[in-house]
Amino acid sequence: MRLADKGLIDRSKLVTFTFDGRSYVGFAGDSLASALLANGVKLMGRSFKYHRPRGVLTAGSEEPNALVEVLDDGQQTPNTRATVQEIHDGLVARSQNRWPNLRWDMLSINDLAAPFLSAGFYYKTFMWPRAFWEGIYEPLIRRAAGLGKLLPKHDTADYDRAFAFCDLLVIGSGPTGLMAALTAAKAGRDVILAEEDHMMGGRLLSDDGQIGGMASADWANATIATLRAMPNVRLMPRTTVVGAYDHGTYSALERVGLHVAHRPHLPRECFWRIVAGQTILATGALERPIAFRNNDRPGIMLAGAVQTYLNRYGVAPGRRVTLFANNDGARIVARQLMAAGVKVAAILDSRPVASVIEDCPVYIDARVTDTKGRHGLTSISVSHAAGSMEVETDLLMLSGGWNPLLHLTCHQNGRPVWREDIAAFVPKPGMIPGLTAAGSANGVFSTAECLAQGRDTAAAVLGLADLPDLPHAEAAPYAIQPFWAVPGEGRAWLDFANDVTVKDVKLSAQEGYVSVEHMKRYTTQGMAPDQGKNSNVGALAVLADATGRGIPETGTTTFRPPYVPVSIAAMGAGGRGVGFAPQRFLTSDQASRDRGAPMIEAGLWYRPSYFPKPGESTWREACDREVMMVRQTVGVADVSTLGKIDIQGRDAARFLDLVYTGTFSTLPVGRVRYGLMLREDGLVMDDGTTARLGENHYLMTTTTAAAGQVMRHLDFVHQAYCADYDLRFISVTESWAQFAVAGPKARQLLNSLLDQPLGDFPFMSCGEVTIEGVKARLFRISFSGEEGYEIAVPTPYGESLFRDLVARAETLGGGPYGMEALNVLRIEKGLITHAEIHGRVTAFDIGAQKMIATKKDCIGKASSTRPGLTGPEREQMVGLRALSDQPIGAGAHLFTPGDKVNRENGQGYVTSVCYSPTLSSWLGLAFLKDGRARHGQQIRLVDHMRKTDVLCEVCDPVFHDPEGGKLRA
Amino acid sequence: MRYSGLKVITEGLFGNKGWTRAWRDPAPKAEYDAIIIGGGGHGLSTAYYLAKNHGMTNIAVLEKGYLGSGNIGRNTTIVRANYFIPGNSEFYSHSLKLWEGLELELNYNVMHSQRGQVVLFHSDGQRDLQIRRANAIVNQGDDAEIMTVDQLRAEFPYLDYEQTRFPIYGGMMQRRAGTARHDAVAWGYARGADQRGVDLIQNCEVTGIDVENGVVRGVQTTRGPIRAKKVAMIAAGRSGQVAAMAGMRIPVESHIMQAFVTEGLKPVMDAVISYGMGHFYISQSDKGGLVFGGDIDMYASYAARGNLPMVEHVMEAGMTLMPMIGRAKVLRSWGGIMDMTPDGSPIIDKTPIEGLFIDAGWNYGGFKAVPASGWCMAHLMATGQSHEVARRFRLDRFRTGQLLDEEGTGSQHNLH
Amino acid sequence: MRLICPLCGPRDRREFYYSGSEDYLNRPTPDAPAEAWDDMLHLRDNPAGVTRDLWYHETGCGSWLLVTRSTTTHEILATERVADRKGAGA
Amino acid sequence: MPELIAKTALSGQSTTHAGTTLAEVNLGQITSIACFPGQMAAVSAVLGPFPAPNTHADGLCWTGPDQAFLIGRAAPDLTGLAATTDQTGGWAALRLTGPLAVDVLARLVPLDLRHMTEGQAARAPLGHMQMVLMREADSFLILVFRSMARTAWHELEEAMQMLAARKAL
Repeated sequence: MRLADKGLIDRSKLVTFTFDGRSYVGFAGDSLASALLANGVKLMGRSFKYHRPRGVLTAGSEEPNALVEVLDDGQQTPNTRATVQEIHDGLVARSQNRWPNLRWDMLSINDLAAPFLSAGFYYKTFMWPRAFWEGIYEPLIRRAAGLGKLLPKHDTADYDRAFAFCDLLVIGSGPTGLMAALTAAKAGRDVILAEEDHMMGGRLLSDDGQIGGMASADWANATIATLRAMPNVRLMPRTTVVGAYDHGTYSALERVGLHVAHRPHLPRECFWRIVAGQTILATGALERPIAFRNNDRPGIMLAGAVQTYLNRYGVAPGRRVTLFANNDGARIVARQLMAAGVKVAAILDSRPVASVIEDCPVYIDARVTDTKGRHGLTSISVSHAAGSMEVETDLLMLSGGWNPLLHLTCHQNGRPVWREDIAAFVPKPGMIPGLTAAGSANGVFSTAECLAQGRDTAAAVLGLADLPDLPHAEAAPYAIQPFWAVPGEGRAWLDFANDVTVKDVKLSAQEGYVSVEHMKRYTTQGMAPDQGKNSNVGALAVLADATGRGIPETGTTTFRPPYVPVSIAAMGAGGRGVGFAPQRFLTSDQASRDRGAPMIEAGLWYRPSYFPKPGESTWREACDREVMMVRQTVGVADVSTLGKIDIQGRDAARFLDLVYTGTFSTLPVGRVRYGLMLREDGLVMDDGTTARLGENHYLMTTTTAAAGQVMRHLDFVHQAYCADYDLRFISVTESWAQFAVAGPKARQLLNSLLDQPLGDFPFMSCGEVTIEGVKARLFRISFSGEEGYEIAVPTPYGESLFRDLVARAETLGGGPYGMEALNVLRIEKGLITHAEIHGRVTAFDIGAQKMIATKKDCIGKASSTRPGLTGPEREQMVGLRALSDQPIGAGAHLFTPGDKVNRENGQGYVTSVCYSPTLSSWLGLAFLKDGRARHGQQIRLVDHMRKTDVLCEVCDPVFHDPEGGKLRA
Repeated sequence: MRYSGLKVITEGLFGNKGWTRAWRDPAPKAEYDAIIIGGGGHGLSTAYYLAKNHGMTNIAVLEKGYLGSGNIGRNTTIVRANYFIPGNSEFYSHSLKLWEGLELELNYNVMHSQRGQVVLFHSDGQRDLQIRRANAIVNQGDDAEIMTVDQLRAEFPYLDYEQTRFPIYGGMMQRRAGTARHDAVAWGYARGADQRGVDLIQNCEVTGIDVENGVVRGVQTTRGPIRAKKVAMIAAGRSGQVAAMAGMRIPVESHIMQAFVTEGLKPVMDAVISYGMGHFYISQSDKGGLVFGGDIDMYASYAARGNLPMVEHVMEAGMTLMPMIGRAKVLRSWGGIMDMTPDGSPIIDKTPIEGLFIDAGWNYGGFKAVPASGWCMAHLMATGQSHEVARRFRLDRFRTGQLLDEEGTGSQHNLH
Repeated sequence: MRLICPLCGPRDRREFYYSGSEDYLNRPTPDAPAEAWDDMLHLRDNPAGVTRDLWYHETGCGSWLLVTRSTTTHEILATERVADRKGAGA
Repeated sequence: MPELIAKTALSGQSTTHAGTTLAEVNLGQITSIACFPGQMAAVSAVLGPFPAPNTHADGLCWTGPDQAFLIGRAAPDLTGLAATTDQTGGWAALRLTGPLAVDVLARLVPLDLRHMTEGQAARAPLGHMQMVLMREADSFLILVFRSMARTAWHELEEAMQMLAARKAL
């Protein structure tokens, strides 16, 4: 029921929305919950386990009951709090976790079976017969469980993520937060004021009090206007600070576009990482319910929430109201309702001694013992000091006291302390370095105290002397007498969302699950979407009672991030699709695509797989052609992805001798040498060639895959072990575009291109050349086994050179070749990649033990001699030649012919295979136990996945041109 | 008390008044035949199998907090046997077989659900590696299959097959893999051990290990000294500190690993899905929450909480792999303390101190190992010999080079 | 989590690559016994408290840092560049 | 004869959203100057003052310990004093100018750039990429690896579009 002349909604703006297919009208500024209440809708959801009908309990993000699905732009968002969702024209919401509809939900049958569904019942049954678990029991449980529904459809909406920095982060914009922000801002500090609600002011907006002689809400608005005008203040409404991480880092979720209809590029949410010098937690407090039989019906709400609906939204959620409370504060709400013309049928104060000042029936020492009304409250049963009675009511307000909203203070495992006088946990100073709780979050409840603590805390943490004056405000003391649960039969709810009752907690204790963590995990109390915000303290009070301990000894479970649930899309903003990792493109990328080459991922790079020609219908045809092209004429491939590190200095040679197994100080200028690099644990890290460009100047290449790791390693070795060396190195991977030119006609091609024809330039030479005056580097190295060169030009010329090289190659009967052919060529030549040096492989395993120079130390040398890393038991690299035409595959395992195929008999495995058009045979590289001693033997290759079982001959890994004559041609 | 459906019904009819304690709350005795330091999953299963398989019932489990307060209650509940290095393969195979009978064994429903796990691959090289792994699994006698993209599309239509940064080439499926209810595993073993006479002593922190002339004599605790001829250190997450009490320096670094659960959702995901190009694996619990995790936070820590960069990485991986989960909201995140060994494989071994045993270094794979770890540790403690499926989990294997490096990232702590 | 790079100032943890304990700085001589290498590479004090470990400012200036910090509170007590240590070149 | 044409990574493209402009620029020659131990003073004598960490001036930008990029002019002979390495083609340079510039970068860079003043520089990540960032009088100059230029462009433009949409609310 909407009341005239109340609330901070904009009555000039009507907003139309739908809930469960029915159209309703509210006002701008309404939440979905307030608008539905204004329209007389009380039933908004169903509970998790018993599917009990539920209405709204709270007015904030802690809402356990009124969770709905919101539909937009073909997507839907489950578990949206109706209390937080702002209405807008076109908003479509519907109830969830019910079938077929909210009023008539088939699974409410669970409610009747409740005696058999007590805490942990599922641990004790559903075990026989074993096969029924996956087949029958579990699917039934899964279907009944869960809340809202996720569409099995990509969420393609926009989400944003950002960083922010400030001197002071103030969390919450109630009296404490506003005063803290004002104090810091006036002192010139850089302030962020974050507020979960779309309107700033916190409880001042729901309050009916006075500050500084004006209405609380007006004072709040005036203060906010002052702050907004200051350049050193950032106001962040709709922003919930959700996590407290190390060193002043906070995560926060801003609802950017959830209050308007979908718009292109407008992010739905923004996930903030805020780095704050100091933080003031001014989040206020949350009211807690009281447990009694059937205390979960629609129409039973927290008193503070009713106050919010009344003053903030101008809604009376009932016509005949009752209040059940254990403190003075809640009674203000009853008085405000009466002032607004709403009938208050009874005030039920649980305390044996309490004032009676209201102009309505007030009962002390009162208990609500039961309630009626399936889809909406109709009456309650009450016992009190003078007897018992039934009271007709459609709105029962509860107040069991207030819990400081201290969740963030616990995010680093700190434990709050119990304060007997306010029957609540409060934060202990220092639980989060740099974060200080103030105001109600710190256990002070009057407006005057909050204002003072906000100001004084800001002054203290920032070291300020000049403080603003405090406006006059209400300073009523907070009088409470703990009251947690009305004893009696029936189910009294503690955790509304997860349907955990007083009985469940008692059963947990009865069965020995007495640690608060055991109770939580056994009953699921506190594991629902509200994470126990409405139930934790009540539940542990019941547990304390059941186990004969006090509340402080019982302790709390740990609050962990996030404070309110945060969408995966917001935290992972930017990660969808290709955003997950940078894309690296070669200069030849477009030229390769122009030729129809499929581009495949190689690390972060995209490389051409093969270059199809008309008439070729499979990749294999193209690959075979490209291999033969290299073997017979000339091929061109972009190899720019290899890591390139420029190393200079008088100690460059010494350094290389330390990081490589081989000796590079003896390498002549103008020559290139193959290098093997070990990790300090003695296993192979990477391999590549290094060229000596000058006396004190080397150029190292790494594999594409290990480029980053090698750079990090070199930096470590340099800085940790030889920082005083005359040595500098830097990555030049991106500075040079480098192309392999390989095949018998490679030299012919190059000579047509270079400004000066090649003279004597033997295998493993390097030198500077020019092309049209552009300085280029030429290396005579080969990854194919043919006469091969790699020519490097400054990257800006890369595309142009690639197109030119390919055109020239084509005139010689050659052309470009891709990754597939490159792989075949290197397998034919027995050259390794990270398929072979996969991290578990030693120099011994790949037959390179002789490359570990004996006369000098190198990284990994000592560890490589560990007994487990050498010897015949090790799997050693061999070549495999299939003895039939049947394809073989990498990943197959090796067995001695005649042996049973099982793990115990395994002899090794295959790492790389290809069909070799050169040798007209399937070839493989493999690791085989004592493999080098088994050349010439037959081995059985078994691949269960590809269903192959073939014999191969074990041979030397170098299949093609084993003497290397072609390389040196 | 025996649990059954009938018992649930009869108790329900009479107000659930008859349920008794799941385990006793005994005071520590002055001496036991064996003491287990650590009341987590591994400690409890060791106690259970010592009593069940070896008749050792005069034993105590000493837990500094509450039973199951470590990683057994802080993980992503995945159970699988898809290891491929000899030494690991047979151990996890044995563990999975124990899982398959665990409810009936313990008379406690641990909700072991063999819903399958698929590990996706995203390149030819990754495919070859998964085939090698799958072949090894089959050679071991377990199940594995390679799924094509078409098969994946049919079973997991919500993965992003078109836009994702690293296209899906296929997946390696183990149908017998799945999940279990983690707390229930601890409670089930605890109840089983207790029923066989084991003393489970909570809130009893071990403060010292008594060693005389290279022989263990007992422990000092916050509840007084306790003598024992055999003492087992099964305190993953604190292994280094416990071993230090015996003067040992062990090859373990402690790291944080975070995991996440969303609000409850109606069934949307059946199997466990693991991404191959980032750290992300996900399943849906019986309650409806999506349970997922990533890599360790990558810094030594005992703080049992994580930081944002890894959180964001995990969420990004989820979004590129299955953007459908974008609107699921993370309800809770937590951090467990992982015992990281240099090669990523565990330790179940004697120590140089006579009578002192160690079960540690479970890295991020301890949950699925709980049954076999207890089985093998009990075997070692009772017989003095390593169980055949755990004989490679040696404490000194780093010095000797007998490494068990499943990931190939290296046998140095810094390379994980 | 934030670390303080002596050159770049306070930076987010995401800019750093973590490498582990300072043990790696104490590389044994080539002829040291296997136990010395085992100590450096594998065995760890792994303290629950103050530790010193190695971080690399990977997306920053490329410095390796030696950080003194607490493994229980994550408090950072000191940071220095590995290359600036006394005897870094020895 | 071959015809070698030099191309920048993004062909000099530019885009504008809500008054903020992102444009690829060509900075000419870039040379890394890495002073050998003890030679910084000698290098400064040839080159002009070597930039302090996190600063840039006169075409010299600090890029790491003892290291700077010389931008827009040819490197003098520093043999024996510093390792000089041509980095011209290795980087794509993007200039971001306009009222949203700071907010755009706040999406991708974990630094407080609101107070970054002309002459300051930083080595920092841009999203998942490495970056050299320079504050100019009215703009930010962003250097990223050339091969990643398209990703950098895409991520910056996406941030610009989202901020423009937010501004229009």
